[in-house]
Amino acid sequence: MGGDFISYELKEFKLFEPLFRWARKKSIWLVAFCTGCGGIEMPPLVTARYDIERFGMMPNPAPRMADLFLITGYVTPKTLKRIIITYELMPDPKYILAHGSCPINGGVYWDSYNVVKQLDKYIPIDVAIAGCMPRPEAVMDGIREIMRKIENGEADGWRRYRENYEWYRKNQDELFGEGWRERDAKRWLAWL
Amino acid sequence: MAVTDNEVKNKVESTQKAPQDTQNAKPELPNTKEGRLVKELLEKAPYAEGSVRREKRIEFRVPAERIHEFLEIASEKFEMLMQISVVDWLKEGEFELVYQLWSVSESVHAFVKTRISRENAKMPTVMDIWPVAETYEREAHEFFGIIFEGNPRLGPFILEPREYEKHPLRKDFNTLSYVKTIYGEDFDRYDESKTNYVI
Amino acid sequence: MFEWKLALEAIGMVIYATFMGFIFMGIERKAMARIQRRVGPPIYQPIIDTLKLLGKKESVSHGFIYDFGPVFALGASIAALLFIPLANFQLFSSNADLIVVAYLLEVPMLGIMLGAMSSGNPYSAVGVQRGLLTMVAMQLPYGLALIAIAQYWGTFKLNSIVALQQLHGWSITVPALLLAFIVFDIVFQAMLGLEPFDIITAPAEISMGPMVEYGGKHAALLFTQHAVQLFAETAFFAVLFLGGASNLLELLIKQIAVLFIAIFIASIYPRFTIDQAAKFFWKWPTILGIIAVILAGW
Amino acid sequence: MNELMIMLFAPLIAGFIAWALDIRGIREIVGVIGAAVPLGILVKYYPTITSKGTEGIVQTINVGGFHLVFQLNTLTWYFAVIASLVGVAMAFGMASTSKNSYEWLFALMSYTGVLGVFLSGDFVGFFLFWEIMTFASFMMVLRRNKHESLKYFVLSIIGAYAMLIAIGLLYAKTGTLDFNTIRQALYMDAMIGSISRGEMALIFGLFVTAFGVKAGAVPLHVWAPGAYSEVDQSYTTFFSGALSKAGAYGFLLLYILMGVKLVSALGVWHNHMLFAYIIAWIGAITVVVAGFLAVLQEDIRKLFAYSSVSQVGYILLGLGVGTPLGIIGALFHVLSHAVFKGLFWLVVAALILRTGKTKFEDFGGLAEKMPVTFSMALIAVLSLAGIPPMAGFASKWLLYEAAINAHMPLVAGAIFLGSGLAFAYVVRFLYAVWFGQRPSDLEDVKEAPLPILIGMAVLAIPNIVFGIAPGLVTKYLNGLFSEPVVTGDYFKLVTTNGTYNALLVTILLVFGLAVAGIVFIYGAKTRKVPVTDTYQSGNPVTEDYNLSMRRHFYRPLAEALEFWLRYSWDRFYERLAGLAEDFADTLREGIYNGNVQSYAWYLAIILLILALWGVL
Repeated sequence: MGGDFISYELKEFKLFEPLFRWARKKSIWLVAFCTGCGGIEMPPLVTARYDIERFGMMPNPAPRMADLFLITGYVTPKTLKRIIITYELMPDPKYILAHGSCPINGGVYWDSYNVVKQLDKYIPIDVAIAGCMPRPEAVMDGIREIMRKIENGEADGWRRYRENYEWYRKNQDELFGEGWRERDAKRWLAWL
Repeated sequence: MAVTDNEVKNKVESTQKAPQDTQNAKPELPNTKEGRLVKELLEKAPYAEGSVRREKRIEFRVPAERIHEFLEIASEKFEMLMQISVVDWLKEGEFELVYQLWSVSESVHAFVKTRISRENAKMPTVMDIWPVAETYEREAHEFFGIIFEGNPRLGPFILEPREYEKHPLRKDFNTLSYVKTIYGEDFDRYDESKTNYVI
Repeated sequence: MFEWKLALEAIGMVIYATFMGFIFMGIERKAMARIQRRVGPPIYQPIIDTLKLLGKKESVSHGFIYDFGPVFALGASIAALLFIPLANFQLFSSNADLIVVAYLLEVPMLGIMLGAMSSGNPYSAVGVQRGLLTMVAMQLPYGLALIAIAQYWGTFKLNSIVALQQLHGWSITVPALLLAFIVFDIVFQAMLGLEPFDIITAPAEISMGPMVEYGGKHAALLFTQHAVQLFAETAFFAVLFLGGASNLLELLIKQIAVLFIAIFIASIYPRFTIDQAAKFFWKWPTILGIIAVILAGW
Repeated sequence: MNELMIMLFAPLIAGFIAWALDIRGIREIVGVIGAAVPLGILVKYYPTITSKGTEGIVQTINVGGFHLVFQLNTLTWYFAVIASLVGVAMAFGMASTSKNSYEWLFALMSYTGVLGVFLSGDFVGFFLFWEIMTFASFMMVLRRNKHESLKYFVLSIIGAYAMLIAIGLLYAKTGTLDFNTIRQALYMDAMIGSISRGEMALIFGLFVTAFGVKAGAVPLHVWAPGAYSEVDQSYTTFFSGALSKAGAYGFLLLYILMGVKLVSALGVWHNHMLFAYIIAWIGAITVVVAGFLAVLQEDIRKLFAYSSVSQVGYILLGLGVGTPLGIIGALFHVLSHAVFKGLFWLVVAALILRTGKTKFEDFGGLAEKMPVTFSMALIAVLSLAGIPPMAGFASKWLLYEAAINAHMPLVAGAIFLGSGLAFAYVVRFLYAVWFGQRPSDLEDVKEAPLPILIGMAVLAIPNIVFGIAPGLVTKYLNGLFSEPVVTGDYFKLVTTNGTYNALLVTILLVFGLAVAGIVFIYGAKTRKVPVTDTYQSGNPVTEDYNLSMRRHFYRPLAEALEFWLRYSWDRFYERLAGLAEDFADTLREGIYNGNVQSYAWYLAIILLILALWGVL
């Protein structure tokens, strides 16, 4: 996976870049993938009271079409495997919004054997919002923050992930052990 | 869910223990539906002690070697086995297994408790009464290391391969040192002693 | 020999149709939001979405057929559009008739299926299966409605149907064709993949159905195709039942009216499962269609 | 004039030579030449046929007291060319798939049989070649599967006897066996009415069963799936491509010989000719029933067998409409079906030759391994599904026009449903065989051998050529009728109230593809991704997962239809066969019980009856 990934040259459309940035800002699609305890905070966002669709945002179940990945709450190693795979499936300008303190330093489960202490080691986080679990207003504030970053080009989590992919890959393999994808897939084969 | 049960049981257990020791005679049972149920079961199983905690909630304390027999008797009335939760009494060196039963007909909740020693804890399986017990026993085995004879699939269940056979929910499992070995340098809380946690 | 005027007209009409198609999709999302008392996205939101998808810096492909699918679908939609008489632009409609346009409107389905199948994703396989079954189920009522029209007006040419409707009044004024109108409206709901029949891309069940593997510019192609298809199908509906139009504005009003019927039905009904949809299509719409056909032939 | 004879018997002679020589290399060459000779001669006759009008060339030979007449006019030339085109493709196909000379002998014998059926001008030759054709195809099926061949044999025998009785009745009434004289006699008889209505209905019924068996109309289609799939698949190209057309030709013969008489005898119902209306409804039911059965099949050969039965249903439907436009639509569909179905059967032959598998669940992901066969299959798929630039659509369009103009709406509805089903089972074939995950044992599959690819090319080119320029066929078919039915130039079909400009549709499709291609190239660079890199809701995926749904692809449809699927024609015929056997057993115990006295008694009784009848 890593080999050809780096040599890919980014086709920078200089002329249309401001137009695309505006379009990316105005239409962010969420991956419908809720990790941890914050998942239940997502539905209020699409209801009549908060309605993120005003900003052109739409929950989208397919990662291939999505841009924003909401990490809502603590991340266990098992979920982190799914997050990494889904994140790598998403096409390129992609952003991550982390909820609460658990993704930053393990939060309440700081000493639990089963929670990833620092998510930023494994996937690049663009914006982190406070609150255990943040209310929809806080999530909307986070989304506005992401929009501001996209507008002036700071939201470059995906570029960081691509440029130092080796480092991220090393941390992941360190946590899960080398070749964890095949091993995990073989383990699930018994169930199919 | 095992973790939360643990604290709740501790507090309830300690408060409830005090009054029972004072009147060592059998506490008289209120003649409500629950009381009659307990009386009925106690006649069939004299070795057990039963009490009514509150409306819709009754408790039994059964010695470990007679647990299977008692559960067979209880299963006529209590059709569903809701959960097998385990309490780790480190100081007394015992595990306390709580079989939570639910009777659909009388809509009453029964807690059947037994005590077994912590070292190489062994229990007969109850899969022959309630097949669903297989999952609860696998979980109890994975997190506490209790071996249930007769359960065919006691092996790895939910946890990551790294934590197999480590039985992480035991009281003597030192999570702090384990986490330090795995997450190493980015684990930034340095206070060793467990008394004053720094969050 | 090559009529430049016709060529320019055609290209202009394709651009106009794509733009209006996106606006229709925007209206669709906005109306559904307003019905749920939400503010809803701006009308031109689909244009922004397509721009964003086109602006993606990377797009994944599962082989030649995977790329060929959406391209073929968009091509077929554009071809279908150019055979429908749009208001005062006759374009190429003198060279094709009812049956050719009806089939050309179904060809994009094959393009999407081709692409979805070659992506090797189980969700898209289930989406393809459901899409085909819906298409099979709706084929009979769809055919019966078209036959009723062809039989009543006695001709297949679309522009002569429009002319006859200008003379004798719209198709829906005729009782037989009113039944055909109802049948075609139900089938129209399934062709657009709107609520009661959106089994094809059931968002919760099989994450976007056939489109699950499409990202970046492939998804942009599919969005443009859906826009052109929406415009073409609403125009086809207006031409057949609401008597065509003398100018584009009148056509636009009729198209939006037809769209709102579909939106109102879509925002009320839950989703059918696939065999319920098949049974439903072969029960009521087919019976109505048979009655319409017999009445039209009388 | 003996070229007619050369053309007729060339395949048979080539078959014998190939069977006698039985050397791997030479046998194929002889077979291919034998198959190509008729096509060559027929093409040579094209100018004479188009210039001479409908009565064409007549050749008479008398063999053993029988006076056989062979005629080559516009209609018979059309059918003969289609049969020989499919025959050549079959020969190329068999060059790579047939293992022994036994199959060459009987394949080419059935080829002669079909040509004989089309060219014969009188009932003697017609029946003779009809039997050769049936016998040869029965021997092909017999070699592989006894049960299926028995089923095919019994039904063909029923058809043959029905035709024999009908010919006998006609001979009794008209005194001749030659087609032209019968036509005049029945034409005259339409006014006089000497043949009663009941007799005419009986003759019509017998002919319908005879030709219905060969064409595979619904009640009599039971043999088709078994026979088509139990034979070497490249022979099925000819079996379903040309032999089923003999049945359709038979129905057309009914129109030519006794059309007027049937109308006067059986009358008219809601201004449709009653006998034509019956044929139309047989066709419609065949289209729908065989279409639904084809969609639910698990075996690749069974799917295309039922699809062939369904497509022949279209032809019967076209003939049943009765108007000149309907007949032209049916004849065009004869050509397009022979071409795209032949292509499908060659693709299936290549698949079975290379993978040795026939069930859908064993296939998968062959698009990369057999690219040429895949592109041929794609052409066939587009044509069968009726996608505008292909021949399949042109013929289907004509059928729609005819059915709706003739005020037969429900029959047109059956065409709509049938084409929807065709679309469904064709895409199912595409998905199950060419896309999705490749099972591990298909890794070393190579491309199909060259001869069969040539055969596919022979059948793919007409698909595209007649798709883009359908006028070629309709202009030729207009010759059948006095005034041209389908006007318009080579690329545009103009009927009384509908037009279809095939070239313009193709140009606009290309224009649309160009616009979409520009949008596609404009986007970011694409990165090829292996099959394992798919969204499986986050789970890691490896090669040995089976991610593609190849079994029971249309289970929901089966659930929606389970009320109708309880009844099956096969079980009905099995029970019928069982009844017949029991009856025969009881008869055997009863009469032939072996003791001589009862035989003596039977003799006495028969003599007594004859005496009373006054014969003695």
